[in-house]
Amino acid sequence: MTTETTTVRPTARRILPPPVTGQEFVLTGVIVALWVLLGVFTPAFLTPGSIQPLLVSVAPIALIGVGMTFIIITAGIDVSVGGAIMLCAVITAKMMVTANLPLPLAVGLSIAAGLLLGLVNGVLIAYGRVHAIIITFGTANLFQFFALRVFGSETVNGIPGTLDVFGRGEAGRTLGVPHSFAIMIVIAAIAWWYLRHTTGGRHLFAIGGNANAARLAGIRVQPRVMVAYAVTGALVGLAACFFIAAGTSTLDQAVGSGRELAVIAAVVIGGTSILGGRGSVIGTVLGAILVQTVTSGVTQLGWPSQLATLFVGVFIIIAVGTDLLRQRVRAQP
Amino acid sequence: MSALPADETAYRLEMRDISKSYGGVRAIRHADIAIRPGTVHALVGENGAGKSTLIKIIAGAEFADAGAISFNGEPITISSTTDAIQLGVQTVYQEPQLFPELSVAENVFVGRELTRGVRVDWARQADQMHDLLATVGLPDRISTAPVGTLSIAEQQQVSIAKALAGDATVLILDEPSAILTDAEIEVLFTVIRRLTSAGVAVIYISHRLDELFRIADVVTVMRDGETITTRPIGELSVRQIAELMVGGVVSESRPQNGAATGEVVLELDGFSRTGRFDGVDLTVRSGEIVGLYGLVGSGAGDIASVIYGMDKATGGRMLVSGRPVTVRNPAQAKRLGIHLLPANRSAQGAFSFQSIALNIVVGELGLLSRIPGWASRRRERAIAQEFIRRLAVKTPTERQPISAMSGGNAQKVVLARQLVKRPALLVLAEPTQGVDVGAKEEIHRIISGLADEGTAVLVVTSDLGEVLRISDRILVVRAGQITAEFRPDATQVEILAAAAGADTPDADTTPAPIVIQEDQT
Amino acid sequence: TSRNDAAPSGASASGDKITVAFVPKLQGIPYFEAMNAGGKAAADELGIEWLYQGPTTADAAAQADIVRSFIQQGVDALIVAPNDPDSMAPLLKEAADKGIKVAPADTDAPNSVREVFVNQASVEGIGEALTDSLLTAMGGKGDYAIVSCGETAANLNAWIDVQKKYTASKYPDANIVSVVYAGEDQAAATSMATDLMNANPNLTGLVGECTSSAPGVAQAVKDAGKIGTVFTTGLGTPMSMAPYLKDGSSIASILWNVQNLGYLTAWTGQQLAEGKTFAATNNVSSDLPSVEFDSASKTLLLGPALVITKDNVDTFSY
Amino acid sequence: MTTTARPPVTAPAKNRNILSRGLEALLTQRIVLLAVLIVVVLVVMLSLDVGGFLSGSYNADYLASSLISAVPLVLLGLAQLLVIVSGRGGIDLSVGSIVSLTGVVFGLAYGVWNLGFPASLLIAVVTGIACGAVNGVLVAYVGFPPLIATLATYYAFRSIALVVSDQKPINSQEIQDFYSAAQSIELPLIGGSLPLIPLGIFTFLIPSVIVVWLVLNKTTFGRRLYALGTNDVAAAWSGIDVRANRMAVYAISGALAGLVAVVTVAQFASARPDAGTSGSGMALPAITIAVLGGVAITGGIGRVSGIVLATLLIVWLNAGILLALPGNDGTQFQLLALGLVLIFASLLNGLTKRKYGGI
Ligand SMILES: Nc1ncnc2c1ncn2[C@@H]1O[C@H](COP(=O)(O)OP(=O)(O)OP(=O)(O)O)[C@@H](O)[C@H]1O
Ligand SMILES: Nc1ncnc2c1ncn2[C@@H]1O[C@H](COP(=O)(O)OP(=O)(O)OP(=O)(O)O)[C@@H](O)[C@H]1O
Ligand SMILES: [Mg+2]
Ligand SMILES: [Mg+2]
Repeated sequence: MTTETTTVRPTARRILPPPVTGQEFVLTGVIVALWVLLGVFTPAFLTPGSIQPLLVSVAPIALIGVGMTFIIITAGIDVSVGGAIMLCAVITAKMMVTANLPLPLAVGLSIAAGLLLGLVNGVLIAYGRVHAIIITFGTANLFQFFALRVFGSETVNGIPGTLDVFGRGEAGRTLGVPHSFAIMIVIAAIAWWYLRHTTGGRHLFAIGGNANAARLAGIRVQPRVMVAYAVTGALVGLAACFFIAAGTSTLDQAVGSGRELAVIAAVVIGGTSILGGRGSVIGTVLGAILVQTVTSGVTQLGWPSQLATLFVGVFIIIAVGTDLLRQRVRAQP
Repeated sequence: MSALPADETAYRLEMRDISKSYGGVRAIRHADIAIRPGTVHALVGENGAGKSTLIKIIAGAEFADAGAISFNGEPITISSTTDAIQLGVQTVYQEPQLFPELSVAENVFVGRELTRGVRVDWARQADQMHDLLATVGLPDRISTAPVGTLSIAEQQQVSIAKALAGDATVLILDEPSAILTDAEIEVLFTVIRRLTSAGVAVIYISHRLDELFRIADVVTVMRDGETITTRPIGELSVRQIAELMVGGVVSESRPQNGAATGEVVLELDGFSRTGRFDGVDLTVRSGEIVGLYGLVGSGAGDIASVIYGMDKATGGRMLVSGRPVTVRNPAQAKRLGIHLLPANRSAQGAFSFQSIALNIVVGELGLLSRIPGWASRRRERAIAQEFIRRLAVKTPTERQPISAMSGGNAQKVVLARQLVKRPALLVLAEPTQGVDVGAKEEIHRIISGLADEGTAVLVVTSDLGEVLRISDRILVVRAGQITAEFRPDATQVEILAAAAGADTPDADTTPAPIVIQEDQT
Repeated sequence: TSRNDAAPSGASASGDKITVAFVPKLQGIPYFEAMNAGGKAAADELGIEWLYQGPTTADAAAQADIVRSFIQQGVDALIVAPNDPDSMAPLLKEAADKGIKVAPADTDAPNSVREVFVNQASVEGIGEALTDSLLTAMGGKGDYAIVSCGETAANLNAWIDVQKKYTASKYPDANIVSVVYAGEDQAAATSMATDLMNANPNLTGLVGECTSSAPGVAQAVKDAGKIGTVFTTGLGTPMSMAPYLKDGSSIASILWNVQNLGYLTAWTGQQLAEGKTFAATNNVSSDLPSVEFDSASKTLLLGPALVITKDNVDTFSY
Repeated sequence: MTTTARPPVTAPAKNRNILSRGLEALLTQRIVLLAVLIVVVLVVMLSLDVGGFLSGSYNADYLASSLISAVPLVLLGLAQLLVIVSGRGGIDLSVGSIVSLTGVVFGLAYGVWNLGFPASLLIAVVTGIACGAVNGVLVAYVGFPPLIATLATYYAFRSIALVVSDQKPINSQEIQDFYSAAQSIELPLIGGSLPLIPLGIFTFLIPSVIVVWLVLNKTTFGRRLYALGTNDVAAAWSGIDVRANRMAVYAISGALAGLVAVVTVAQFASARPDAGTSGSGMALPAITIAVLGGVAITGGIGRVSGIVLATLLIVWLNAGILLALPGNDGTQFQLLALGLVLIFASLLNGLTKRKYGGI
């Protein structure tokens, strides 16, 4: 075998898809365009007082979105995150009120609770041989039930400000950046790196692309799948703290409701294929920012707030539509 | 029954008394096989004999119900693919098991990534990629392409590269040559020889018996899930192997079919599809069987899909019974009396968990009632029963799902679908691929019967024995063009030479494939 | 079948005690749980049985299932706080046909067969009190916005109408710039309130129209550091509003004594079940010595709206 | 996702007795399992009733009257059955929004423009079809994954419904009188000895069930649907127009949502712009009913009887729980029961299918 050769060797960069995909450029462009337009029509939009709360609202959705991206890359889905948020939030808030937990304990408790719920999903899905959407429809009901039991027909009142560091007021910001958003970005960056550069991450893509081939290649499919749900659970736990911090001093049963669709919307707008095998957390973060921009923008423009979801729907179609179109064009030659 | 050599300690891998059932199907029965390091051990047998199942057990992809395995003399259990890979068992499966969205380079290393800490060491992988690709004869630039964009043959080569990426102690190749060209097979043989000289044990499965004599040292013959015999290849001839495989004397009679003089049903005139085939002229007459022979990737299959309207023609004319037509979709093709049996039974033919009855009538639902849009189940069953009888499909009832049938029977069901309404022109793409000898003969008989009744038949196949056996005329397709026409009394060497592009058949470089056939000795 | 041997075959429609059932819009929120507490207290004092069962989502269909189950249980009086008054009307008729006394509380079902409506405060009373308390703080002029909840909630929309009209007539220099809908979601209410403040730099007032948006808007003002420049008011329950009333991010919460409303509801059920009629002024309990009954609109009125401020907020336990 | 585990192997039993056959059917066939569960629920509830543990009588009247909530569930469950059977990840998250939007349109037509019932019904169904066709075009012709297409239209239609109606329910006198269409009635002739049954069962549910059953089982469209849901590539090679047929399924789903809108307007005597989206919405319960009813999420498998039985199970179970558990517990334990039934039914069938070598 001759090793002396002049041909261009495949470089690491070229083995992988580009670090930022076309879809992500499109999304960034759309978001920039929206921000500029909103800045022109409502001058207050591009001020810290407006952007900071926007980022605070983005943080929990994007954070769960990171986990959901893992799951959807493996060709699964988790529609139970709404119920899981509710359960984590109520346990944490209640413990904070009754035991006046310090910050690390409160966050630790919430993450542990989320991890446990994620594990329940993960075990049932990976080992139960039932499609993820069915299992998580079921567990969504269970989580909601347990959350309502913990609520015990009351709201949780007088939640102390322990969690304010996650983005409330001056204590919640460093250099103007809300901490919850910063934490989300750090976690998303780690997740991006994990998905792109570690065996575990690459295996998730392999599993979503062809689960049987992954098994034949010696990948332990079931533990990996289980971990994707468990990680999402843990992120839900952290996000529940963000939700508590972003709410008032009272926690009611509405917390978490309908968030599963918001998270899934962010993920699919971000270009992750619902069929598995392809996706990115950068896109998910951008997707979450886009949805929140649209919602805030509609309110700030003084348009009827009922229109916000119409625009969210239209943006999903545009974002996923361009992605489909690009793939089709790429497949042409 | 076991004819294994006596020196057992020298075996790399040894399997004793292995059995395996799928539900009620006994895929493997008391099989024995033992492989020495540094040898190529061929595994042969008819379709469904259990070859793939046996090697899947070695690879940890399936689990034996009974039996013992030992590795370098140590008894072991292989309970997952990971176990097998850790022993150095590397497998190239019959169907490439790859990840379409990932690049070639990633595919090669999935499951055995080179790492630095937790991070995948892309640079080192890239380095090794270069050598691996050179070894299997693929260009360097391919390593960044998503596997989904490659041809089947390239995917097969990627699978081989993938198997070579690990440190193999046992290399399993399940029909690697079925979809490779001769040049590619030569490269593969070079690789195999290099590996065996380094002490790797190679298990090689193939239906091309001739090539075994060039690469294999030992051959094990399987029949009905049993290992019939294991012998040094030098002790056997092709004919002996074939007879061991089928368990009797091989005799196939060529169905008689007079030269057709019927009217022209299909005429192609300068027919083209950019990038696939170009300037194809052919005619098929009523009552005639025309064989369209080409190697995988020659474009023969594309001609069939365009005739049927699955793809669009980009040039030339197509005439059906003398009238020029443009076929836009299969529904229109069927209105013109053109029916097609697709090449890939599981992907394009079978509705797996639906009943045999639905699988038969699905193409002609209009026949199920006089009321348009209505479908009578009674009529559906009646039609299905009729075809089950006519084609001698082995099934207890027409309500069984097609997924529960053996390959040959499933193929008959898909074929029956094309006959529910009598076709004027029947296009058959690889009609007996993956079908064993008995069923193959029956399918051939059915095809000649149809021609006798006046149907024009175009058989698109890459099976040389088949094309010689049933065609009235043979057209050879190479690189998207029809390069030669033969009568059925042509020799295999002539036809293969035309298909592979050699000007003069040369027995040294293009050995005549030896197919089980009467005139062979 | 047992259709004709009528309703109270249920094993536990407990003998001779009168049963009064109440169906809230939604379970587990302080407002209705406080009504439940008041109803329970009344039951003990009045010697009746009080049943309470609410849906887990504020949904007319889920509520209908519960109403149907109470009809089946053969309660004596059935009182509902309807999510959708029109959709409750036919069910109430069905109950009345089976001899059950029916009435709405909290939210009227004017098109129903009701014999009485247990009203916490008049629509005008609430709308005007909200407007007055906010505009007093705003100095009688300026821009304000409303963060409402469900888009279709009938009572909220009725109050908003009053607020619009009353503001236009009484405070000509004041102006409602926007009405937005946040659902029952506190976080959404907070972020919408923030967006409204950003979009309207001159905004000096915010109204949180329901118990989830009242603390939400106050929180937004607090987070934006605009206590003292943007004033908020709303319909919030005392305990959830207490921190905001104390730090000044909320001026006042307009409500009524919800436990008393629960008490009145239970009492009304008993009166209906016993076939009694209502006098113009009724002595219900020591806390409710003179509840007025308007026979034209068939409405029992708890009393004037209650203004909860930082001074009296600690006297409530819900 | 399903991953392949070590397959247990059983020897084929030739002469199995009725008992073991029944057990196999119970474990592998969802229809049988559901039927048994319904019987279990009825028996348990009736014995609780006899034992005096229920706050009301769990009798035929109650069961019959609780069926009113079965009408929208069954209709939308059938809609999900059709789209899920059509394969390629078929699902319709937008049905609730279509109900809202179509309900508003029906409310306007019937209650405001006074077009009369037949014309208004037609308009409602046509609106539903139009909404469904939007999904159909996106899924079948543009190539959107169904989950994404219908998530987008779920958001969009919901918003349009609120805007069109100015977020106010339409409740003119005509609409209020329209409640008669949802009332319970006595059956003619034999009805005197039977419980009153909600009219919607006869006017909407039974006809829809029959029509969908006929469509799936007795028409060429139904045969094509199962085929293309099983393998759409093979369907294309068999000359089936895959895109047109798949598009049609989403349009039919929209039509069924249109019918549900009319039922809902009748049942609630008002046309609410959030009728199908308030609370947890109508789509998720419908999908839950479909998967509980044994519709395979991967397409090609699903039966009308599964939808009907799953609905009966859930409706009667929920109705019983309300009587058994007073107070807020009742509605909370409904969530628990639904979650457990869903998970155990699918796990059981998933795990045992391998053992008995089903599909
Ligand atoms: N997953 C499966 N489920 C049920 N039966 C199976 C399965 N895989 C293989 N079989 C059956 O086991 C038998 C042996 O199959 P196997 O694939 O090992 O044959 P083979 O010798 O490799 O044939 P070929 O030459 O066609 O590749 C056949 O009867 C086949 O139908
Ligand atoms: N994948 C499968 N799943 C379930 N049953 C199967 C499967 N494959 C085969 N069988 C059953 O096992 C029987 C024997 O299979 P096998 O492949 O040996 O058939 P065969 O006799 O070789 O038929 P043919 O000549 O048509 O290939 C079949 O008739 C079929 O009922
Ligand atoms: Mg066979
Ligand atoms: Mg094989």
